[in-house]
Amino acid sequence: MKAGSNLEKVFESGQFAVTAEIGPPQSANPEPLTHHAKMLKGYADAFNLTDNQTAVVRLSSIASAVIIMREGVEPVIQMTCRDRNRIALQSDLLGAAALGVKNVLCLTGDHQTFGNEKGAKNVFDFDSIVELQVFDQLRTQGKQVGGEVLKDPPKTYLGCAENPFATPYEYRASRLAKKVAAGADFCQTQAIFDMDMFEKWMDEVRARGLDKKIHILAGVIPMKSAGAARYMKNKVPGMIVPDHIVDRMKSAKDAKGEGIKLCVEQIEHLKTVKGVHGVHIMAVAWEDIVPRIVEMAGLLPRPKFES
Amino acid sequence: MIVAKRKPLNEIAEMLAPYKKVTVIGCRSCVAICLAGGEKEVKMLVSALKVKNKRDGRKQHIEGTVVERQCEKEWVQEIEAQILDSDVTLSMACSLGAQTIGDMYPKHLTFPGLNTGMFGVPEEQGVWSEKCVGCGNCIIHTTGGICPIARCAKSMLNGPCGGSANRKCEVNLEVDCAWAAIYDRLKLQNRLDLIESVTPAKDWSTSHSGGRRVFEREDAKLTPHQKKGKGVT
Amino acid sequence: MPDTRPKIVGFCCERHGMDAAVLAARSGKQFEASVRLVQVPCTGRVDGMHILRALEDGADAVFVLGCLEKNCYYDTGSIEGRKRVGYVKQMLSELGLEKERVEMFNAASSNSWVFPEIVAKMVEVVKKFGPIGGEKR
Amino acid sequence: MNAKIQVLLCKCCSEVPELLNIAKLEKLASESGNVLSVMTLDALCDGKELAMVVAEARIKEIDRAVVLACQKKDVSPALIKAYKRVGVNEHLVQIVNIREEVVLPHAAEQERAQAKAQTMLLSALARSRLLQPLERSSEDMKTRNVVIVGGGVAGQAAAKEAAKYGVHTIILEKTGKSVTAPGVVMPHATLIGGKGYGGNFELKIRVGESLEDLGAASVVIASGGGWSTLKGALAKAVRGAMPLYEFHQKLHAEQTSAGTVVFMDTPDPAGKTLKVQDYAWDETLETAIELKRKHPETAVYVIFQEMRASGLSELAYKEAAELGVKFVRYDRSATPKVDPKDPTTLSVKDLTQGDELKIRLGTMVFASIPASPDNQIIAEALRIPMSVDGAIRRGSIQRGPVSTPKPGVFVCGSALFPKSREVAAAEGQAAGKLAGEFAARGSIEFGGIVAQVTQEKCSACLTCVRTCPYEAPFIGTASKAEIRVQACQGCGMCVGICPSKAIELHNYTDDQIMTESKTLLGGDF
Repeated sequence: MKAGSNLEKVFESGQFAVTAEIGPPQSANPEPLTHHAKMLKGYADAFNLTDNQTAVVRLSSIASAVIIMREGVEPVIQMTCRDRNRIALQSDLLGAAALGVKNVLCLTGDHQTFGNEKGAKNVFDFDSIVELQVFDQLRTQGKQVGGEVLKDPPKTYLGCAENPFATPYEYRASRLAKKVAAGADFCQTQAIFDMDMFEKWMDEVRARGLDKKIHILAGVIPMKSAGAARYMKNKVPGMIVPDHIVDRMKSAKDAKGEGIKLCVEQIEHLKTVKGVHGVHIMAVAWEDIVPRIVEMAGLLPRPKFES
Repeated sequence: MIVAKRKPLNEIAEMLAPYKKVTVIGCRSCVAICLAGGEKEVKMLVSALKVKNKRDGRKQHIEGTVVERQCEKEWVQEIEAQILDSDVTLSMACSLGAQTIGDMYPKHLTFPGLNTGMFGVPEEQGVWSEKCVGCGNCIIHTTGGICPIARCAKSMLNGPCGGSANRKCEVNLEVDCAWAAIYDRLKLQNRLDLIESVTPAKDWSTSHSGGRRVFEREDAKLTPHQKKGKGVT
Repeated sequence: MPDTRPKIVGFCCERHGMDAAVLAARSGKQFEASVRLVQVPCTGRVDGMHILRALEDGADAVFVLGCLEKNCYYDTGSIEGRKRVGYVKQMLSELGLEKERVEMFNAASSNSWVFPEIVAKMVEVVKKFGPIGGEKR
Repeated sequence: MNAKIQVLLCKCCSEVPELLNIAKLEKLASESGNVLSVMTLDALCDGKELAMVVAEARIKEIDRAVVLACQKKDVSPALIKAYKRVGVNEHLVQIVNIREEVVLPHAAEQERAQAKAQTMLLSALARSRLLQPLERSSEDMKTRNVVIVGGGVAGQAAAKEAAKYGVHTIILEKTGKSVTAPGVVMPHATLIGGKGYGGNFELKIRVGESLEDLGAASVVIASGGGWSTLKGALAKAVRGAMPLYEFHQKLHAEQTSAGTVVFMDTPDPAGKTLKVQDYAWDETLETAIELKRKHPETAVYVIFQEMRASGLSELAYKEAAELGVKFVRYDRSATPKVDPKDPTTLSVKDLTQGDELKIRLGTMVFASIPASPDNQIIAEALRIPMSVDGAIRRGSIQRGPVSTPKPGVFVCGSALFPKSREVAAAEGQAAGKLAGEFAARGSIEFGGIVAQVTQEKCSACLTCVRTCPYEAPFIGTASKAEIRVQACQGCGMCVGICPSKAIELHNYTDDQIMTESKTLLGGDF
């Protein structure tokens, strides 16, 4: 065990993992986090706390993690390279570990032009792969990137994200391979709507034997409306939503219901894809729906381990 | 102007080692003026590499040439044959020149011979110092004509930090504190009132932080009708 | 077996540099016949390229000989010469070549022993390092 | 162009054939390309064979020559003159010093000497083929003015000497003091700017309140030292402290006050503002002697860290000691001090005797002369270099001891470093002579081996402009470098440093230099 987190235990026990996302609020009020933690407890193995997602200022992911941990829920904190240099990133990793956070997801981060602080000066001292490499060295050897060796290294389970749908597609499996080499233990994919394309990517991942080296969590997004489908198809870079899905959402009488149904179908399918070790449910601003989807997808009860 | 510095020769030699035919291309603009990649440097580099090859018993054909401005296609085109006739081009221009050649001849290998450093001022013969970082939003009319973004190690906007001692920068005691210089200048100009006003957060979206920048001037651009060759029909 | 001998090129300024060589000869000094002199008006005329090219063309060592720095006919010429030689030394070091193969010297035209010493020093350098890219001679 | 080369082999009074095989050299020469004539001579320097040489040159329509002989200085003037008569350009006559480079130093190694001589011949031929004929031109001087900056001892001596050459001397004296000298003396006049080159300077001067232009063929800097800038802790602490110059004047005018006189090296003994050689020891000793002779009852001390009494001044040191002048040597670690509460007592630890002296001060005189602050302005006006301590810097001794690096600008007296009036006057005379001679020529010659810019290659980087000691390169109206040939001395510094390789030196081009070295390396060693 690298960190002994619940998520790590699920993966190591060979069971199909479930993670979900909780977006920290745009306020100093911890209430929404507590509310979601209470509501989602027992429906997923760990919960992702986004790090100022889309460069919108939100309650910090480490603080959010601590808040949900009080409710007995395991966090995965996201750490982007956009706002912190190597000093801050390493420091925050130590801080998070000290607070009991065991899962860290390394991300480069969305550019600030997408958010609400467009005038910000970005950092990008690292990219996600360097971040993984540095964190891996820090946890295994206790060695900082600058060379200094720390007494008590953090025990952290390291994750990464990968998008099979971003161009150039040929680069995508290589990116995952690099992340594996850099020390990632698990990987969350971008939301999958185009199953054929995802499977093609997985073919390549398997051909390279990467599925044996990293636990892949397939990303899914339940959609509330046809508008959401269209938005993701047209506006979100690096996301592919096939026409048949947009059409299906459009022609549905109960769009929400259809969205849930679609999501469950997708999870059912993903369970059959060799090398997929779990799903990651990104119910953006619709966290309440997660229990229902998990239940409908037959993923309950979630495994429990002696601590 | 753009200030660059030659890469250590061992690094260059190593880069070029696998190739049989090398063309070294200098530039007569900024890098010539900052003594990094003009004709003289090209010739010396070619000769030095040949001496090294002689020592190592390596057979490698190296020749050098210079263009007026390597960052512009028209000038590079003049030596197209020479570029394409070689296995690799070592650009002795700033990275702009190297990338121009690379973009023009994507199959061809173009390697950098220089490390492009900064926008610098030739202070005196052999000394260049950074005075601008190209933030895209100049404020020096409020700072006595001295840029704190480039000349302060912390790019501070509201005066000197607490590490300033003897009017020198804490990061490098050889370097003058930018804000000490700004203070002196404002005092000289009778504009010390400016040091009292709080400069708010800078908008970095005009800098590289806002993404790669492309400047365009519609009135200067050639219309498709004006372009030679591939215009409209 | 002429190729077993050191090959040394000296760029000498036509003021004190050449004069020092001439005076040495006129004073009856003998020195290695391996040295070949190229006259330049001033060592400030010497370009690093000349030195490197001489090494390329077969010289095992190259020296530049100018006026004393405080007494250079062209005022600052031998200072310039020294800087050029220094830059070539740096280039050679960067390439892992022996920087000792290239040297700057200054002489007064009234000094008869300095030139033979320079030649002897350069011969020693070649003896130590051998030819560039060959067996030690 | 097809070179037609004549090769002359001088036996140097048969020194050469003792070692070298002349026949082999002759053969090698005659078998080389472009060589139309090969002649072996007994002794080129005695001139007897010149007629024969040029006769042959005329017949063969020779345009250039390679001469294997001895040092250029010894053979070239007569030879070049002779060749000139048959139309061979002086810059195409190449002298190869076979005697001092081969025959004399390699006397014991016949075989290697022969190989070296042959290689040198081939190399000279290779270079010869690349040489270009060069012409020299001349320009009339617009004026015969010799402008002398400073009307002190040195300046007056300079004017007097220069006037002997029939030139027009003009002394710029910054004060209103009376100056005895031939020519024009302009009181309250200072040099503030200028341009041009030796022979045709255009100076800017300030006379009283007005600015004027003044042409000059040559300039003498005789601006003196910086007596007036005497500063330092001791000078401030002691009332009545004065520079040597002032004391000297007082002594002459019988205005010295009674009491002990202390001559000290510097008012700033712990400082680094002045160098030892800047102390006017000669004049200090002379003044102390004069004082002691006039007022034997006066106690006189000379306090110093290091005394450099040069040459015969050593005798003055002896004489002063005999007259009762006390010499006290101190160390920088224990500098003489004046108690602020009692500024009339100077404490000093005598390094030689080891005891602490307390001297009751009457007058304190400082022997140091800081460089004059005027030097800065003068040096900038004439665009000449200064030494690090602020004095005017002399050029190479080969150009003469009173020459600056700039042709036509001479310097004398304390503008160089502090010195006695006698030495200053002698220097003034020397500078005046050179400046007078220079201006009397009436025209300047230039051209020949000078730099030339290939403007298409020039990046206008200013490197040449900054590097040239003579201000020959400038950025012209085309925004490219140009060479002011009148100022170019042909050193090639700009050529060697130009990052764009846009400058070449006539007949020392890269190609010519590298062809020479390559050919030299191609032969047997």
